[in-house]
Amino acid sequence: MKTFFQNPRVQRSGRTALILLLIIVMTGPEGSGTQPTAGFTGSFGNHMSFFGLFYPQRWVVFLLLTLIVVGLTSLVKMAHRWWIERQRAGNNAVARVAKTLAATKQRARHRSTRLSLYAVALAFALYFPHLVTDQSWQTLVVQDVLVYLLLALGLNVVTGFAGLLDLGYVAFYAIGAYTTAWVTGSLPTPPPFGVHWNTFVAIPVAIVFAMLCGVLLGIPTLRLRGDYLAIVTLGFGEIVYLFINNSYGITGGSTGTNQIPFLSFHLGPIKYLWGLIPEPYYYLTLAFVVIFLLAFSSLEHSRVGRSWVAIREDEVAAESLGIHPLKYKVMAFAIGAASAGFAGVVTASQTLFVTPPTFTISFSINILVLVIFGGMGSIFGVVLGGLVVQGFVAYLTHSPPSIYNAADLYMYLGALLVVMMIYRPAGLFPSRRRRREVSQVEAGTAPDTLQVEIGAHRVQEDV
Amino acid sequence: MSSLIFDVQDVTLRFGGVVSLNNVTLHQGRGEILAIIGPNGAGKTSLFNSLTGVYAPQEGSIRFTNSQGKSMSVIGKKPFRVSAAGVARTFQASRMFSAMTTFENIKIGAESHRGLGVVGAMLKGPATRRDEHRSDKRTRELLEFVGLTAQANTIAASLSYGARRRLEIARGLATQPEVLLLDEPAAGTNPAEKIELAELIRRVRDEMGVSILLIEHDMKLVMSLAERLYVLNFGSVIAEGTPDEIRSNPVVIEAYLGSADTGVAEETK
Amino acid sequence: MKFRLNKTVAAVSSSALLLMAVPAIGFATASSAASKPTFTIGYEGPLSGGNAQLGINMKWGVELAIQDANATGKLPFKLQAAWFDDQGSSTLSPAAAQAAVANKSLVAVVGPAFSGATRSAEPFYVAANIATVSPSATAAALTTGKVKNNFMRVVYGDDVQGAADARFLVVNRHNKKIEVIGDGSFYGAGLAAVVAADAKTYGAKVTTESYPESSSCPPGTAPTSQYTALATQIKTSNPGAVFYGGYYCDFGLLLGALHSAGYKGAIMSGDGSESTSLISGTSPKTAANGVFLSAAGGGSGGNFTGALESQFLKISGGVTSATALYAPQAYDATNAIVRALLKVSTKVPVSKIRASLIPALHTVRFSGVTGTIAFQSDGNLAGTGAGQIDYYQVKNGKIVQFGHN
Amino acid sequence: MLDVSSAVVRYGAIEALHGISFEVRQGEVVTLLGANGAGKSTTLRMLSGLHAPTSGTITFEGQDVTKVKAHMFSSMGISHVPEGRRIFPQMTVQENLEMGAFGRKDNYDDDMEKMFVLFPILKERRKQLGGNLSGGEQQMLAISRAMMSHPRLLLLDEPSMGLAPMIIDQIFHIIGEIRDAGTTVLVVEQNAAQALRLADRGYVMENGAIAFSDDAAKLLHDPRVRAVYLGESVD
Amino acid sequence: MSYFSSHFATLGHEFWGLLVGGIANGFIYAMVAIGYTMVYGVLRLINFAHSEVFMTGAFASFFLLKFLVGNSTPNAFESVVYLIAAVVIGGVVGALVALLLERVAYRPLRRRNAPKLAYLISAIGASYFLYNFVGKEFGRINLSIDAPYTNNTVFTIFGATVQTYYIVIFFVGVTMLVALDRLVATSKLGRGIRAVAQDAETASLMGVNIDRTIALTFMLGGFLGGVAGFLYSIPVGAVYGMGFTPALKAFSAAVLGGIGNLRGAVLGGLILGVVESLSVAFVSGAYIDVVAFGVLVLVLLVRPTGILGERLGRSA
Repeated sequence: MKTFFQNPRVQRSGRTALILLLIIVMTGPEGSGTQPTAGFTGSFGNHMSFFGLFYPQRWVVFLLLTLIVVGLTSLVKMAHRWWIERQRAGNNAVARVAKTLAATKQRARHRSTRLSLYAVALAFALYFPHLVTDQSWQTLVVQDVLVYLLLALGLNVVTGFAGLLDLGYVAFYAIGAYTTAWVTGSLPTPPPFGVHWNTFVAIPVAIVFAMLCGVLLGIPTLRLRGDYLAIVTLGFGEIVYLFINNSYGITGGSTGTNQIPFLSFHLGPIKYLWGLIPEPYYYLTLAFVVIFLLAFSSLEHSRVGRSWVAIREDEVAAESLGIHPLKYKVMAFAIGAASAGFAGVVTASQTLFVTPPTFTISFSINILVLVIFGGMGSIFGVVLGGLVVQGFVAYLTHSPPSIYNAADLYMYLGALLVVMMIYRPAGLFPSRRRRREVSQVEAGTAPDTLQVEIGAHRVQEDV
Repeated sequence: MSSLIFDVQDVTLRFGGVVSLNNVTLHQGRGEILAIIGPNGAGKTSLFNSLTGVYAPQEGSIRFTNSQGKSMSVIGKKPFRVSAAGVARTFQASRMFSAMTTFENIKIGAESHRGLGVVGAMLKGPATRRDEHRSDKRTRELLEFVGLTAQANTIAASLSYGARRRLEIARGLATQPEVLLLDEPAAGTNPAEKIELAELIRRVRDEMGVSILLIEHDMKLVMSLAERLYVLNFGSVIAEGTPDEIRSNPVVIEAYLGSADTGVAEETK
Repeated sequence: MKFRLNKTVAAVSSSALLLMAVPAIGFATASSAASKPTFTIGYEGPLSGGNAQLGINMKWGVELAIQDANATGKLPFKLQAAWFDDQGSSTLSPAAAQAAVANKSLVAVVGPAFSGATRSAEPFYVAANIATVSPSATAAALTTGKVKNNFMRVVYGDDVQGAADARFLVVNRHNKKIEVIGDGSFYGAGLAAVVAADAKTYGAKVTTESYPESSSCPPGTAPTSQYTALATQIKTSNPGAVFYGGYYCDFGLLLGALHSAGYKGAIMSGDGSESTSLISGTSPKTAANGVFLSAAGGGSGGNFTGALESQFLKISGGVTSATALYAPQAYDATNAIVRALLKVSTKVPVSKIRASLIPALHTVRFSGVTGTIAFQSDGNLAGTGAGQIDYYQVKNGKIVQFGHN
Repeated sequence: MLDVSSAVVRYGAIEALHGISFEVRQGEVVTLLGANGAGKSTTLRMLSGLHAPTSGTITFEGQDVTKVKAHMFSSMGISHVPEGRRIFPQMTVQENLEMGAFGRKDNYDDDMEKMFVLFPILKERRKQLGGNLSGGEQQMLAISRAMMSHPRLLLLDEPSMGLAPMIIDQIFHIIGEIRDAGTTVLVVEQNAAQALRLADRGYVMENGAIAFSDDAAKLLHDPRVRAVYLGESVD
Repeated sequence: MSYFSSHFATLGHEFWGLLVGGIANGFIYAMVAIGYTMVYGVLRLINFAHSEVFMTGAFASFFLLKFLVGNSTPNAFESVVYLIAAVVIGGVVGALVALLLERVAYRPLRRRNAPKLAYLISAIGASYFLYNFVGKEFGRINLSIDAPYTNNTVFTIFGATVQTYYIVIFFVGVTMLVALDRLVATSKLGRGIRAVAQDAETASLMGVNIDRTIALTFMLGGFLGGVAGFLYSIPVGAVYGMGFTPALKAFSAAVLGGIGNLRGAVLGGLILGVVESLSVAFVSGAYIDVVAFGVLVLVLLVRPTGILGERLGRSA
C-alpha cells in the first residue's frame, strides 16, 4: 500500500488534485460569519456557466477545463515534436519558418528593433483613451495602473537594482500624498507660508520631501541587511501609517482630508483645469511614467547602476574597490522615494482626497508583487508585469461585484508570490543579470548577500 | 624614495577571547614584492583584513604612505576609504561579481572613485559620456594587460580559476592602487597558470610600479616571486627574511612540518 | 516534465479566471431597446467587504423602489439601477463616484451609504451636479452650514441622535461619569463629539478617548489588541457608562475586551453598531448582552407591510424588512428621486437633468414608508429636532427595541 | 572497505573534483595530502554525503553509498570530523558527545566513559560549553564525538589545524590508538610529515585530482611532497 | 510637564490593572515569539507567515467551541475539559498549518538553495494567501468565540481585578513555555533542533535528519502559535486579519529578547506586553502600536542582538 503512495505518478496526480480543489474553493463563493461553511459547500455545489454552453455544477466545469487543458497541451507537445523532427529532417518550409523565428528573436535584442517596439507601445498608450469610451476606465487606468506602475518603477530601483527589500515603501507614497494636501492647504497644518499653493507646486515639494525622508530613514536602517531591513522598513511603514491615522491636529487623523483641489494651470492667459474628465490626468501621469522610465533605465546602465549591482552581489568586494555602500543604498532609497512621492501627488490630486487606509502595508506588498512578477531589476519586466497584473486587477475590481470580490485580490497575489518563488524566482521577464545571480546562488557559486546578518559583520576567521 | 608603503607596528586583533593577531610588526617598502606565509589559521587573512579596513585591530598602528608622501592611519578607516587611498586587494576565495561580465567587473573598479553623479547618470549628459569612455578605455587596457581581452564578454562565474585570479588583479588595478594585496592568488590554479600568474604579478610591479603584498601557500610560487617573506604562526610573526633564509629557518620548518619532524627536514636537506 | 501537471493547474486556473470574467463583459455592454428613454439611478454603498450586509439591504430597497416605479407604467421614462460598490470605504468611494459620474444615463444617486465614503465622494458629485440621497449617512458635518446641498438624507443626522443618546445615558439612566470613545472615523468621531458635548450639558463628568477604528471590517489588517489595554484602563477608572461612536466591527472587539477585563457598567453605541453582526462578532456572545444601541428611525421607523413586504421578500430572498436594516430608508430615498424626476423635464440632456434634480428634490414632500420625507436646504431631513430616535438593547443575543426618545 | 571510483564533484559550473579514484582498506590509516584548494576537504565531504558526486561511485563495505544522504552515514559506520572541528558551541561537552550518539538507540553511557578515559580533560570539562574550550580540547571533543557512533571508518579533516605542536602530537597519538582499536582512518592533513608517519598509505592531491600515491614511508621521503610544502624545486 | 504629571497621578490608580493586562498579553506575545525564534534558529529566516498560524489556531478552536459549547453555560468541570480541548485543537491545527507552510513555501526553495530574499517573498506570499483565503471562506467579520468558561473576577490584587481570562492565559502560557523549554533542553528532538540551529551541516554528520528536524521545529512553533491564537481570540473573536499586528509585535518581542533565544523570546514578550499596556496611561492609547513598532526599530538599530543576545540553539 505504501508503495502505491510512493509512486511519483500517484504523488503528482494527488498533488494536482489537491491544487485543483484549492483553486475550486478559491474561486468559489464567499463564506460568511453566520454560515462559515457556505464557501466550501458552494464551491462544489453551485452552478457555473461553461462558456455559455451549459450550466453544470462548478466542479464539473473545472474537471472539463482540466481535461481540455491536458488535451491541448499534449496536442501542442505532439505538434512541437513533429515540428522538431521535420526541422531536423530538413523540411524546407519548416526550416525556413524556424530560421525566420530565430532571426526575429535575434533582432528583438537589437537596439533599433527594441526602440521601434517601444515607439509602438508608446503610440498605443497615447491612443488608449480614444479606445475606451467609458471614461471611468481612464480614471481606473490612471489610479489602478499608471500610479502602480510609477510605484513599481521606484520600488524596482530599491529592490531590483540595489537589492534592498523595502516593505514600508508605501510610506513614501503617503508622504507624497499628504505633502500635496499640505501644500494646497487642505490639512489642519497650515500650508507653507500660509499660501494655498497650486497643486503643481506640490509636485517638486512632494518629491523633495519624499527623498529627504528616504535619506533620513535610510542612513540608520540601511546598515541592516536582508530580513532585518525588511522588518525595519515594515515597522517604519506602520509607524507612518499610525502617525497619519492618529494625528488629528496635523494630518486630519483617520478621516484624512477631502479638500484637495483639482490640478489647474494658470499661467497668464493660459488656463486649464484638470476636472472630472480623467483624460488630462492620464496624459500627465503617462508623461511622468515615461520620464521615470527613461531616467531609471539610463541609471541602470550607468556607473551608479553598476555600483548597485556590485553592492548587491558582493558588498565586501564592492567596498574593497572603493564603493561607499551606504551612500549608494541611501541613494537608491531616495530615488525610489521620489517616484513614490510623485505617485502620491497624482493620487491625491485626482481623488481629491487622502485618508490613511490607502497607505497600509498591503499596498507595499501589492507593489512588490508587480516588481517580482515582472522580474526584479528589469525595467521592461516591471512595466510588463505591472501592466498585466494591475490591468487584470483593475478589470476585475471594477467589474460588477457579483463576479469578483475586490477583497480577494490579496489571496490571488499571495498565491502568485509563492508560485513565482517556487517556479520563477527571478520573475517572468528578468534581467539576464538577475537570472544569473539567482542561479549562481542556487548552485552555490556565488555568495547570498542577502543572508541575514545581525549587527556587524560576522567574524570570519581565515581558514 | 625608499619610504615604507605599509608600516605595521605591534598590531593585536582579538575576536572575543580569541587572539587572531598578536603583536604583529611588519613593514613593506615601496615597490617591494612581499609575501606572508604560514599554516592555516595563522592569521594571514586577518592581517589582510586589518590592512584594508575590514577589521579594526584593538592595539597597534597601521600606516599607509602614498607616493606623494601622504601618510594615513588605516585602523578605523572603512574599506572604501582605504581603497581610495591606494590599496587594492583580492580575496582568498575569489569574489568577483560573478553575474557580471569580465569587462563590467573591471569597469566597476575603474570608476569606483568618481563621485555619485546621479543626475548626470539619469540625463546621460556629455560629461557622463566622457567618463564612460574613459572608463571603457582603461578597462580595455587592463584587459589587454592581464590577457583577458578575448574573454571580455564572458560571465565572470564561467571563467577558469586562473582567469578569475587575473580578473581580480585587473579589477584591483583598475582602482589605480599603489599597493596590491593578493590573498592566495594561486589557489586552485594549475601549474601552467601558476607560471603565468607569477609572470603577471611581476609585470604589475615592474610595469605599473605597484607594490605587491602576497599570501600564498604554493611555496614554489612564493619562493620564486617574493623578495622578502614574513612567516606567521598563531597570529605572531615567527620569522622574516629572504626566501633562502626562510627555507632554512628551523622555526619555520617546525611550524610547517611539526615539532617532531626535524628528521625529515634534515634528511632532505 | 516533472512540473507538467502543475502547469496544467496554472492553465486551468487562468482559464477559470477568464471564465469568471466573461459574464462581466456581457454585463457591461447590456443595453435595453425600449422606446422610452432609460435613466439610471445609481446606488453607492458597500456591496462587498465587511459591511456588505448593510449595503445589500439598501440595494434591495432601491431594487424594490425601481421595480415599483417601472411597474406603475405611468412614467414617461424607464428606470434602471446601477451599482457602485465602495465597500463602505472612504478610500474606494472616489473611484466609485467617478464611475457613477461617468455613467452617461445616470441622473442621481442613492447613497453613499456611509458617512466617510460620502465625504470623500462628494467633491465629484458636486462637480458633476449630481444629487445624492443617502439612506444612512448621518454624520452631522455633511450638512452643517450647506445651502441647497446636493447631498440629502432620509434619516436624521447625528446631532439629533447624539443628543438623544446623551440624554438617555445621563438623564434616563442616571450615569454621572461617562467615558466617550470615538473610532476616529468621520461618522464615529462626529457622533462621539456630539454625545460628549451634550452629556456635559446634562451635568455628567465626561472623559473622551479617540481610538482609531481597526480595519478588521474592511479588508486589511486588524490591530485588534489595542482594546485589551483600553478595556483594562476603563475597568480601573470604572465610569458608570461607556459610549462608543463607531461601527459594530470594532465595537464588538471593545465589548469582548471590556468583558474580559471585567467591566460591569453600562455600554452604549449608535446606529453604526446596530446590527446583528455585532452579536456574532462579539466574543463571547454574552458580552454583548445588556448593551444599548440607538438608531434614527425616521418618522415612524416603519417597515414594509402587505404587498410591499411580500415583494421585498422576493428580492431579498426571505429576509424581512424588519431585519434588513436601512432597506425601507433606501426605498424612500429612491422614491424621492423618482418623484423629483417627475417634476423636471426629461427631454433634455442628462447633464441638464442632473442639475435640475437638485432643486427639485428640495421641493419634494411625500409620506414614505419611514415617515414624511422632505429636505431642508442643508440636506437634512425636514423637521430636525422632532425626529424619533429608537433605543435598543441586546437581550439574550438579540437586539430588541427598548423604547424611543 | 571504501572504494571510490572516478568521482566527479561540481559546485555549479565549476568542477572541484575531476574524477578521482582511491581506496581505503580495512584497518589502515590513509592520508590525503595536498595544497590548499587541491580538493581534499571536498573529497571528505563527498564521502559523508555532504556533497553528492555528479558521477562516479562510492562503495563502502560492498554497499553502494553514492546517493545516500548525509544523516544516514553515521549509522552506516562512517563518522566525519569536519574541518575546523565544528563543535556545537552552545552545547556542553556532554551534550556534544550525546549528539555523536544521536543515531544510536542503545545505551551509550559506556562509550562516553571510554571517551573520558581516552581524553580525561573532557571529563573535567563535561559541563562546560563546547564554545568555551580551547582549540585542542575542541579537537579532542570533535574526535570523541565522532567516535560515539561506533564508526568503522573515521574521516578526519585537518585535525592539527591551528593547534600547538604539543597538542598535535597528542592528537596524532590518539588517532593511532583509535586505529589500533580497530577503526579505519582516512585523514586529510596539511601537516604532511606527521600524517605520513602515522599513515600506512598516502595520496597526494593537486587541483582536484590525485597526483600520485604511495606507501606513507616512501612518500615521507619523496621530494615531490617536499616541493608541495616548501617550494623546493624537484630536480 | 503637566501632561506627564497628570498621567502619573492616574498611573498609581491604574498601574496594577494595566500590569495584569500587560502580563497576560505578554504571555501571548511570548508564545508567538517562540515560533519566530525557533524557525529563525534553524533556518536563519523570519517566518513571515507565522501570523497566519496564529490566526488558524484561533479559527480551529472557534469551530471546536462552537460545536462543544454552543449556547450552553459550561460548569467548572466542563470548562476545564473544553479549555484543554480548545488548546489542543488550536495547537494541533497551528502545527499542521506551520508544517504545510514549510512544505509548500519553504522546502522547495531550500531544496534549490534559493537566495534568502526568495524565502522572505515566498513567506509574505503565503501569509497573504492564507489570511485572505480564510477571510473569503469564513467571512471577513469577527466570529464570536463561545467562551468555554464564565469570566468572573477571581481575586483582586492592589485594587486590580484578576479575571478568569487572565488565569487561563497564565496557566496555559506557563505550562506551554515550561514544557517547550524542557523539551528543547532535554529531549533528543530538542537536541537535534539545537544542533541544527548551531551547525546544520555538522548535525547531519551526527545523523540528524535536517528535513525532519526543520519540519518538527515549524510544528513546535506552530503549536504554541496556534494555542496563542486561541487565547488571544477569546475576547476578540476569530477574524482573518487578526494575526498581523500581534504577530509583528511578537516578532518585535523575539528581537527584543534576542532572536534565536527561547528564553529571550519569553522575556521580550513579557516586557513588550507590559510596556505596551502601561503606555496606555502615558501616551494616548491610540499610539499603542507605535510603541511596539518603535521598540522594534530601536532595538534593531541600537542592539540588534537583543537583551539576552543571540544564543542560537541554546537551551538555557
